[in-house]
Amino acid sequence: MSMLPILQTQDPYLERLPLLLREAFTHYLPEPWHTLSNQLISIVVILSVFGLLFAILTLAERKILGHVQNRPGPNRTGFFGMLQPFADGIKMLTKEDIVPVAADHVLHLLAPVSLLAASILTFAVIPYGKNLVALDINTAALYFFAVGSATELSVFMAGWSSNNKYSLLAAMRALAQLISYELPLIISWIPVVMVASTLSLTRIVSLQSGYSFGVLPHWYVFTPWGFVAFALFMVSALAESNRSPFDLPEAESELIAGHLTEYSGFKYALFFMAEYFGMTALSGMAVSLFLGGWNAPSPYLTFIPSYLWFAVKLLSLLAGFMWIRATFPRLRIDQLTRFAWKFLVPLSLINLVTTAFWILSQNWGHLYFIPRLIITLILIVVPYILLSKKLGRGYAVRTYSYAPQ
Amino acid sequence: MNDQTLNLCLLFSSALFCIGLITTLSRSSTILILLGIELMLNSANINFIVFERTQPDVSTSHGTLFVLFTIAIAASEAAVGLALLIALFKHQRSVVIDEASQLKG
Amino acid sequence: MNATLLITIGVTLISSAVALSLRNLIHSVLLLVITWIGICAFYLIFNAEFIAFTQLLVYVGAISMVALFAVLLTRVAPSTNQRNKQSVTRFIYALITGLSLFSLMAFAVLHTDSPKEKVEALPATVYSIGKELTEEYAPALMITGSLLTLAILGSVLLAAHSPQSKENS
Amino acid sequence: MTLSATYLSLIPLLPLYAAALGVLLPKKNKHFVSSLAIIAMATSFIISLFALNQALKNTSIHSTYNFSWFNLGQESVRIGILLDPLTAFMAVMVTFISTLIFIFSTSYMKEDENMKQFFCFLSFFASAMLGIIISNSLLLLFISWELVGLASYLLIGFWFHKPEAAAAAKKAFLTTRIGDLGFLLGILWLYHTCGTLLFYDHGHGILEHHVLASIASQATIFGLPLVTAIGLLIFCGAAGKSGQFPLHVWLPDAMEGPTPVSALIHAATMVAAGVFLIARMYPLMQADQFIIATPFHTLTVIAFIGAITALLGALIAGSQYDIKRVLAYSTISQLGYMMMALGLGSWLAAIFHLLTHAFFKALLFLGAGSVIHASHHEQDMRKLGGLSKSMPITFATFSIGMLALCGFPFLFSGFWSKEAIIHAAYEWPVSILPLIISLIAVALTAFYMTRLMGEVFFGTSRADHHHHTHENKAQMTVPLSILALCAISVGFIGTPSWPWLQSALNGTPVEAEGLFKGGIVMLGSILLVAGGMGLGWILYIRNLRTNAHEEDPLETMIPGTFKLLGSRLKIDEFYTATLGKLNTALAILSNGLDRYVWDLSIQGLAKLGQLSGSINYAMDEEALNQGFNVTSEKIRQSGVQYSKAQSGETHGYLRVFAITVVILTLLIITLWS
Repeated sequence: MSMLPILQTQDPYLERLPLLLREAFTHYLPEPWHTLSNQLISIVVILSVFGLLFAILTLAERKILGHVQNRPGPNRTGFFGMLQPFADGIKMLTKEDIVPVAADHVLHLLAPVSLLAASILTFAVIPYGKNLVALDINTAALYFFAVGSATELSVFMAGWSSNNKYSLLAAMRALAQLISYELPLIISWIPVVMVASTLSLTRIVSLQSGYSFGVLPHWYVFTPWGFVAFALFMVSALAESNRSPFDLPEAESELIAGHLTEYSGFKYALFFMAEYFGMTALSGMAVSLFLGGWNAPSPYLTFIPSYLWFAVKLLSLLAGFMWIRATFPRLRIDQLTRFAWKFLVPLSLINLVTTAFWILSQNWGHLYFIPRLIITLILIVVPYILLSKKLGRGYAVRTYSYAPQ
Repeated sequence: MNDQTLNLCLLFSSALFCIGLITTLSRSSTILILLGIELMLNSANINFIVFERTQPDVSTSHGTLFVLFTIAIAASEAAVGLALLIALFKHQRSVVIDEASQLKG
Repeated sequence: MNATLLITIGVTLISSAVALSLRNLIHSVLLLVITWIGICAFYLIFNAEFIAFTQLLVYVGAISMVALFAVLLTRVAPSTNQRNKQSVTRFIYALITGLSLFSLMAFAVLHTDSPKEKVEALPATVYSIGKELTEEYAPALMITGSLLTLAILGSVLLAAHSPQSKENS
Repeated sequence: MTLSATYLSLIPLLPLYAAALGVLLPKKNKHFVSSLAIIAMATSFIISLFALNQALKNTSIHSTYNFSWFNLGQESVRIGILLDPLTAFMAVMVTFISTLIFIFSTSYMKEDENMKQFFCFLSFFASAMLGIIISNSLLLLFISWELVGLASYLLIGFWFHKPEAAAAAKKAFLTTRIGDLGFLLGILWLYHTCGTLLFYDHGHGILEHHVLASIASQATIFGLPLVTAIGLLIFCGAAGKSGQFPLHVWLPDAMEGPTPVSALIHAATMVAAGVFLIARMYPLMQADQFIIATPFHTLTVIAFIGAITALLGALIAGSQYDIKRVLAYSTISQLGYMMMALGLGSWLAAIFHLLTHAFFKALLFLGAGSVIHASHHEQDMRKLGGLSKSMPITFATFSIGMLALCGFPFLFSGFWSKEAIIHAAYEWPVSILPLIISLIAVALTAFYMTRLMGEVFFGTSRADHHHHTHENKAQMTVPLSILALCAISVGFIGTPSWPWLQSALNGTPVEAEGLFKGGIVMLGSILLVAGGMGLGWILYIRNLRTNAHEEDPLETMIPGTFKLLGSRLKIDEFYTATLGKLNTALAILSNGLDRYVWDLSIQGLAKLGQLSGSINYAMDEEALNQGFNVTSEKIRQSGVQYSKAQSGETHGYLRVFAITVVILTLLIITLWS
């Protein structure tokens, strides 16, 4: 946890628990080592928590998919299949790690490592609790997405180093998807920055702490532009982490395993871990940007500690991811890119306009609240309808006819 | 931030600049030449940031702004350069720069 | 502070030198990524965060990707890779000019007396950069924006020129 | 009724409009044109009467109306019209006589096919003549002067199909042109000296005292005062137009034109224009009188020339056989009289004689016209004769005219005007010669007129094919009788006892002496007239000529001089001999000059051009091009060398670039520190 000048004593005990624990460990060490130990403790905690979360997620995913498809999912290993992740882990470790002879060994190894490194680095800036943030820098959001964009390199390395046409082509397609969705991803959270006029996440979360009319929390998602930005962010986050409708790169029905064909054993597991880490990092970002981070939904529930609220929101989002994976069919590469460039990018740009209008018309006074609302709604709905109509034009529904006419 | 570090940084940026220059001058593949140019641009940016730190009043962050604009322009330059490269490749089937000499006198 | 500075400088210099001397293009581009990261670290040392992460985003995320794609799209049979005599002489010439330039700059740097009052300037916060960009340098921002869009459109046009016209030409 | 300037300008303009309209209309409605011309002339006559009435109200003032004709930058050329007694009288005389002659010529020219054109020319001439009379500026006067010359050319050469008529018209035009040249020089000199050509311009006019005083003092070359020189030049014009001694040769030949033309132009108006001009410019002519140190005064020159012409005209008239030639020479001698009167100092007598002469000379010419018309265009006296019985009215009017011309005492106008001139000659201090010449001329005039009467009207008709001549219709006889009436009555307005005309013209009343003021001189002239008539009667009427080929009695008496006079003193031959030769010599000279001097020099220049061209070509071809080729070749070589630098190898470029940067910075550092 970052060095906090003073502990807010008036916070409830549970709220201050993690910091107290940390203090317990570090106050033995001499002064200069104090910050270093704090940093090390926060790193260890983050890695262990999210490592565990990865394991649970793999299980939860398979269980949810199963139940959605009216089947129980893994329940043999342990109580209700609880030990399944460990079983998978052991399987991955014991599997032989095959590396193609003509492959570029250095890059072949480096690809999963750099991917994992990049996705772990993104956890540094997400505020888990009131004072629980590993790195509180005032360009946190920019850092998050700068590091996030490094993942593409590793995908390319994976595709290239396996010296296999399929994997190279799959890597190119995966890159196309990643790059196409990186644009709407970044543009979609710019409205938050416009409103909060700061890049540091802790500041943004603290801005969302108030409650209007006692009931409605000041989360950005409840503002018209915020909701649109949240939706866009989630969709592009889905694509960015190769999940659900956009999981073309490592889909079974596609080019074998996409750019991961030549990977097996532990490197393959690393790729999956990196993917889940990316997913959790992005949803953590979504939570802190739009769902008010560690803020409680209503004033009466503030006694529950902030990091719990963060955990609840995070898990609900992850459940949403899995739910979407279970329900939506896969998109073709051209539909995917067209959807990004012709739908998401324009909508996010227009959302910038709506937020600008929202900010400028802020002090119109109560009398004008309704026309202000109406205008923003128009600015949102009209382009949505036009673009969606335009998106579908010229493409007939695809009909498959197996039997010869 | 004393004299010694300042000189060190300046030496660092000039070294980086010369490496970029040497690559552009020696490598035959156009991509590396372009990357060499990117390197030279970056060395210039380093200088900007270093000098901005030593500047007494920081009310106007001209250094940072300048670097921002240089990065933007370097990015667009790289994009156009590589596009040209691809177009050239379509035409002459090779990336080696010496072959693109139809215009010589 | 000095140690980290020295390390970053060392890493960047070595990585760039090695990157630009490799024969295999992909390796050199990826090694160059390390140089960019080194430079980003250099900026962080001078706590210019915004610049560091922009640099990271632009160079590592975008430019190296474009370079890699360029390498992919212009792959040629590896026959002409051997180091012929002509490129060696060229390298020597390049080395000479580069070193003479470096010695000139080093001479200049070492012999100029740096400005007297070297107060540790406060880093420019994101807010001040944003304010300045949108107020004083708004036109410059607009121009760079349009420049970037134009550059992208241009490069797309250039690169996406349909190959079949080449066949029949 | 004050006559405004527009009405005054209408007098010349009406006949001009009639002429213009006439020209536009087709040939067939010639009667309409002729009546139009007559009406126009009549209205002009009435307006002139009004003008006379107004002028006589206050005879001393010259009411002028000046306007600027056109302006050249700041300068503006001003012309104007003038109304004073002189203008009024002349206008009345000209319009009255023109109207009568128009009426006369309607019948005279009836069978001529382009009669319409004839009337257009006539009215054009009348308007030009009136233009001279009313003009207040020498410029406007000169313009109308030239138009009058043109009209006389057109009218003399009216029957252009007759070669003699065409030659006569050319001759008339050229000789008057010579006079006009002098006139133009005079005008230009005058304009140069006093800056304006207006006669009366509120004190600034050339005829006003202030300007004349300034001119008079200036002297010119040969010691001749400026005013005399200008006066003489202007007199040249007058001499040319009025047929004075050196330039009179054209007047007898002008008789080739139809008789009404001769009557109007060569009797009354045009020839009188010269006299009118001198009368109009009289103050200028007199200006040099008070200068002593001059070889001669303008007026003395005019007087002597007038006298010579009078004598000359009278002598030659006696020896002519053609009626119109006789009358022409008589006109020359009468004009000589008028010029002499002007020269003698009394321009009033000259104008008086001009007016009276206009009437009876027009009468005589019209009489001759009706005689010729009746005898089918026969003009030779020897073939006429015995017309007094067949043409009683013409005979009566003609005899009145003859008596008026000879100056039959007391009853006829010719006597009074001639008396006034002789009286002036008598009083002339300079010399006695004009008096003697005028008296001799009086006798001679009486003699040739009676000769004419005898030959034409008395005796028996000597026509070739014998046919019966009868009197003409009223259109011709009525004008004759009116003119005869005037020939008698006009004289009375200027008699010494009642000098109404003189005082009107002079502005200040002239005191009246008794009828016999002249005394001895008048008696002498009466005797001379009687002698002349008696001699004429003896030679021509007593023993009448019986056949056409009979020799003239005078010829028998003095054959040599008679033949000399018959051939017009050989002045024409003299002219052709001297001037003609001079002209041909000049032509030959200029032709030679043109062919051999100018032509050769231009050809020389052309050759020079050719030569330089060839030199240029040679120099250019050998020297320049070769040199140029060599240099351009060298440039091309260096170009090739330089292009090698563009080796297409980018590294090379960058290397050069980097090295130059290094060198430059080194330079800056070394130079700077």
